[in-house]
Amino acid sequence: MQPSRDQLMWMYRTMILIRRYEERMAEVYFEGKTPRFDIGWGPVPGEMHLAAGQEPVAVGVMSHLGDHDTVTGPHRPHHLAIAKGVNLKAMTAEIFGKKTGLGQGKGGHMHLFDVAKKFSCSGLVGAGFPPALGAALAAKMQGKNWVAVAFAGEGAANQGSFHESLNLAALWKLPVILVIEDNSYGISVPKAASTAVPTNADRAAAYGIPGAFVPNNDPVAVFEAAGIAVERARQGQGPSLLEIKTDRYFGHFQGDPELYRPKGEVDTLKGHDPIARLRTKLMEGGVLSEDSDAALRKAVEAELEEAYAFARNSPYPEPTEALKHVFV
Amino acid sequence: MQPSRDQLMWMYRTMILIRRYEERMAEVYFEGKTPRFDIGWGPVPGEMHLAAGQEPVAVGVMSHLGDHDTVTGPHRPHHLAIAKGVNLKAMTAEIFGKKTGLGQGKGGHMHLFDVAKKFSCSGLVGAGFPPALGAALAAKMQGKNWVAVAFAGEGAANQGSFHESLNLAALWKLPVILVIEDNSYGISVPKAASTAVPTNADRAAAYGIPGAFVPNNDPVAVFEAAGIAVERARQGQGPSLLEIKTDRYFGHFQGDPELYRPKGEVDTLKGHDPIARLRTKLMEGGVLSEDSDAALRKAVEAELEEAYAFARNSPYPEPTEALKHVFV
Amino acid sequence: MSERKITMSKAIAEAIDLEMARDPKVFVMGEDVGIYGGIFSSTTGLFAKYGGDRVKDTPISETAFIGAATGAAAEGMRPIVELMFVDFFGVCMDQIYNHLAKNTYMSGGSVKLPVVLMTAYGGGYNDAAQHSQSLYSLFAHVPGLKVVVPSNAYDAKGLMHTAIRDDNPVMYFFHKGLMGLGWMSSPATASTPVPEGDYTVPLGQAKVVREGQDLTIVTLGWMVHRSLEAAAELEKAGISAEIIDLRTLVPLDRETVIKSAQKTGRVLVVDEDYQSFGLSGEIAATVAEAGALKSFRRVAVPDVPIPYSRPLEQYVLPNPQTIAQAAQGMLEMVG
Amino acid sequence: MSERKITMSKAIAEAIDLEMARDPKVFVMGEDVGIYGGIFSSTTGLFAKYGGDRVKDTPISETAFIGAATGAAAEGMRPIVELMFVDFFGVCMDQIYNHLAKNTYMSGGSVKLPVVLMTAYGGGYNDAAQHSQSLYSLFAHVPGLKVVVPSNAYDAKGLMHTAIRDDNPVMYFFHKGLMGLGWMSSPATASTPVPEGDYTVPLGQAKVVREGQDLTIVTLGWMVHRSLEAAAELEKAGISAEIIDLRTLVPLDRETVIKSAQKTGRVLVVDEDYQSFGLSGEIAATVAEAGALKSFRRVAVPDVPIPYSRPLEQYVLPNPQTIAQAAQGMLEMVG
Ligand SMILES: Cc1ncc(C[n+]2csc(CCOP(=O)(O)OP(=O)(O)O)c2C)c(N)n1
Ligand SMILES: Cc1ncc(C[n+]2csc(CCOP(=O)(O)OP(=O)(O)O)c2C)c(N)n1
Ligand SMILES: [Mg+2]
Ligand SMILES: [Mg+2]
Repeated sequence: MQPSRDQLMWMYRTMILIRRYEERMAEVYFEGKTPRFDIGWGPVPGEMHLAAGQEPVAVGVMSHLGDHDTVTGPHRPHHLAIAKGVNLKAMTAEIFGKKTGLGQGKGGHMHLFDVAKKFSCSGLVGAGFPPALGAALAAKMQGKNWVAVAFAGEGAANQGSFHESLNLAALWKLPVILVIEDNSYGISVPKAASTAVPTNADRAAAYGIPGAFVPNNDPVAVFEAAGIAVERARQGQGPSLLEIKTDRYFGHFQGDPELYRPKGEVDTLKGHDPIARLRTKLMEGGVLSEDSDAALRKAVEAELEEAYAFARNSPYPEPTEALKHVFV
Repeated sequence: MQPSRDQLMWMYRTMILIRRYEERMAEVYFEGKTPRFDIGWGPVPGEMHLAAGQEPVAVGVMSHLGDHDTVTGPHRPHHLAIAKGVNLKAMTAEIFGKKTGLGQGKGGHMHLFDVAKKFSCSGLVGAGFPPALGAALAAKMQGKNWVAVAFAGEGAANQGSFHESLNLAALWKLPVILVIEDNSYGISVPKAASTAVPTNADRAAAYGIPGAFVPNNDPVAVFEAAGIAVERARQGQGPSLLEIKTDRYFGHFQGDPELYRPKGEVDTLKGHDPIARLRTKLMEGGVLSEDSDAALRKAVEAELEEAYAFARNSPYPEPTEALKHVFV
Repeated sequence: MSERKITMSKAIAEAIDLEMARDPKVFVMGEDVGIYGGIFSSTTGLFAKYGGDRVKDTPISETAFIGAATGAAAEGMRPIVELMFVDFFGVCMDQIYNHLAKNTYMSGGSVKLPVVLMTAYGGGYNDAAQHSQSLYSLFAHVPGLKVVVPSNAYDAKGLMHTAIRDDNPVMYFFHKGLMGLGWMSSPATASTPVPEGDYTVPLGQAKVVREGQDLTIVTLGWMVHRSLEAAAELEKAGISAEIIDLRTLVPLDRETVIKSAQKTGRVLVVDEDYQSFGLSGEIAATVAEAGALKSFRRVAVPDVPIPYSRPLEQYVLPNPQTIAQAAQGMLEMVG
Repeated sequence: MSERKITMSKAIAEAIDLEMARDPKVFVMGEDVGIYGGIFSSTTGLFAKYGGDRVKDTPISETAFIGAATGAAAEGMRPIVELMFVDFFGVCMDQIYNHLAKNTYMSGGSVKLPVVLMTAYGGGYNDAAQHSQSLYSLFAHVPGLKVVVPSNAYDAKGLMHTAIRDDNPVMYFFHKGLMGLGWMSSPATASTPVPEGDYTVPLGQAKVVREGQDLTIVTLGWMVHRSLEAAAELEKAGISAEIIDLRTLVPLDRETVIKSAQKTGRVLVVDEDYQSFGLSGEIAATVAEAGALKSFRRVAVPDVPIPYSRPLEQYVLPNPQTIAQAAQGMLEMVG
């Protein structure tokens, strides 16, 4: 399955939107935290896990999903939320802790819930697999051909929930796909020090389901692999497991000293920037021109500007609202 | 690796000891529970999970282990404890809740701890894997060539701990062996309704370690497969995973109505009784005669008699002893 | 109220049955809930009636299937999921308390999770340290879960109806020894007349199951019955005990407790859970904050794991004698 | 006491270092405890000194590596294992509370498990509902674990020495905001003079960190510092607050609490954990059982998950103002 021209352009634009969103967030995050960095200060406090470099995973998979399909994400969720179509203003406002945010400021960056877009995420590693199974089960019980996709890092594949979920999904032939984003690290721990096999795709054999490894951080390759898995799931043939090699350009979280990372590694990674590579390809294919690229980037900046301005200008919740919403 | 004559005789005798232990326990368990069955009544109250039929797993593996090697068992532990050489009197006294028991009556049948024999077990499904890793790690750190073996049912292989433990064991090349006893059921749920692949041995591929499936509930076949795994572990080559097809002659626990079990299934299984099969083999090989068999069985009965009498005649702990041993 | 008397297990299964019949979104998942009918008969008959699609046996993968309940509920289903023994919560607590319990809050109320997580608790039949715990106060401590602990068949059915219809996660604890199983002793008072149709018992309303003047016994579950026995003994000694069956811990009916404490001046908590950092403390704090705590005692498991051996287990579980003794001790105290 | 002032994180790492140097059986396992030195710097420098064999980075498999600690301890090792945030306990609680906590008891005392399970707790820096919890009372509720919660560098080091040398499992909680990290605010009073050599602080001895006459504030961890601030404010209003730093929850130094309550007649618990069914209740019950509870209040997280947004989080966490207000309220009360 090859992406159409529209799909390619959507992937390209969305990757730029994600990248710029994250770069901007990195800047905003340090506001109020200079000269001394304090994690609790500034307009965006708390932990911040950015996904710049991991855009191909988000767009390659999300190309195949609609609003009815469910996505669960991990602690590093922005790229997935954006590609899933989560309301950018409400999402940004949530990250700013504002009343207008997706969770009225209660959730924050690791806890983005968009019911309309069927997106959610969690700060607990490996926790998104089981709920995705539940969404898939609900679809199946309701006779819908909706699918669910759970994303997680390669570190999460060593959490017990990964195994339990794959077994249950395979057993019940649930329309669910587990996507592992291998960005080489779980915080400071390299994959070789956490994972007994080279690729988690090999683990699909333990459940009798298809497993595919997508090297090279390439959105088109992800698109192809995900297309097969999503199609299978929609047709009632059960789950698949994908592992996608991708790259983390920032630290684990903002403020990470990254002492564990070989010097120059990030520069090398940026030499394979998937956005630049797709840009070249689109240019060569005549799908994109310098002008249309500039226009697109300008539109992206405007969209970002709007989202960040909305977040910044929105009011904080009243303190006593902390007492609401424990129950509906 | 073939068992020696002595090893064969040890396996044969130990299987008989286990079988008779369980049969006797089944009788004792119903004492005080007739005419009306009440789980809380009689000299042995609480849940009772018997392992008759599963003797080959215990003796085939334990043939290769010494006192320095660690074994962790599940809620169905008697066969393993007996084959590991756990003090039969103290074990039986524990099951009777007596002061002379392994745990002074505090543990009970699912919680047998024999420090001298490095045996322990737990009532939580899948819980024995991680501690076995710890024992293996301790051996490795102390420069010993001791190994650890964790036993669990096929139902336990779908618990997250199974996956986490195999990955960690493989990663750290720990001298540990995970042995899955496939007795076809997890309580009422048949393996096909719980496990997405035919055999858990296939799951070894997910960790890059050897996996072996031993069909046919045969102690010699278990001996051979376990020998290879134990040898590997002792030589520092890391963990293995074994799955052994075995049979559960009793219900999941005593009192199980077994409505889920096809009529006549147990009779069929008993047609392949591993003890009878080994007996024939030993007779044919001239290792065993009717007379020596009778003598052996008599000795076994005497040993059992002693253990059960010891348990029965031992005093209960004083009630206030309940307050002791929360901490050492 | 109908005169048909049934066991608590039958009452629970009946409520589930009625709810499954009225709402196709209700379904059941758990270990051995299918043909077996639930190890403690909480789902007896449902598999035969609704089949494996709506009464689903699961692998021993609590994290996966309880987490799946959360996910299915977020999509509009109303799962009832069984954790066989509450003692096993440790293998799946993250899905329960960081997700099922918190997603509603973290989403600013936009995510609704109508999940009933039912589970067996309690001891008294020598099942030892990993199969005899109560632990309800631990779930009551963590915000986001309603916690229900019925003491009899009538309440059990009505509370189950309410739990299933609630749009929030409800932990539903049943004591094994109250279920009226053929193979485990149950107090006679646990089986009660139960209407055949549906009815609800509200969450957050404690019940004064015995009126009295001299002291207030605050309790729940199995301990209601043991407290009633103790009260009968105390009566003979001229002591009049009021007994409050809390029925739910979240919401907690503090008002009923405080009112009774104000009346009697003495509060005795009888709890099958570990004593420290749990229910008994919460009752003390509640009454003290209201300025109504004059005299306070508790009878609970004395901060030890539940031992296996009969004399040991009997010693650590509250029983009519230890309850009555504690009550008498309070009456003898000056002040 | 030496005049060298160090942070709490340095104090913890130093205690571990000294114990590793004196006993080859001591080793460390956890996520990012190696080169990274622990996300909250609890193991800084140890990897460089002792290497990967004794300072082991683990996969994100808490059940496996915490369970492995139990297994290694049973074989004579003395593991120190880090659960990065206590909020994550739900993925591995079974290994902690059904095994590490119970095996000694179930074995009649024959199995010794010298494990230190250290973990970060607490909020105040907007890390939201799954990374800001306290939860220590939940571990104190379950028998078989000692529970340590230091409030400053001196205690942290001495308690760590004691914990490592204890033959029982010890849960060692450190508040992130007390560690003196370069990237998170810490109260100045958390860093203290600390001797360079080893010394022990006993488990089960609370410390009266401020003497007073009018009320007793019972607290621990970060809240000790906020209570001290409140006490300084109260002083200005002519109110003299005694402050007790519990230091350990198991064993709990009930005597010191009761003695102070008898003296002041008023008990205020300041707790960063959820309010209901936790520490504050246990203190009420303890003092009430001793007949010394005349007036009781608590300032704790009001039974909601920890919200992310700053004004919301600030609202639910006890702070010097809310503490002082609660104290003042008690003083104004009649009786
Ligand atoms: C159960 C659990 N354990 C530990 C953590 C702490 N933690 C947060 S992110 C992370 C690393 C995750 O690595 P990976 O899954 O590869 O995702 P990445 O950060 O690389 O996107 C860890 C250990 C957690 N949040 N949850
Ligand atoms: C974590 C956990 N979940 C559920 C149970 C209840 N339970 C006890 S034994 C059992 C079945 C175990 O099946 P298997 O592992 O195949 O062992 P077998 O009983 O067949 O020996 C179950 C579900 C438990 N003890 N622990
Ligand atoms: Mg990663
Ligand atoms: Mg089985």
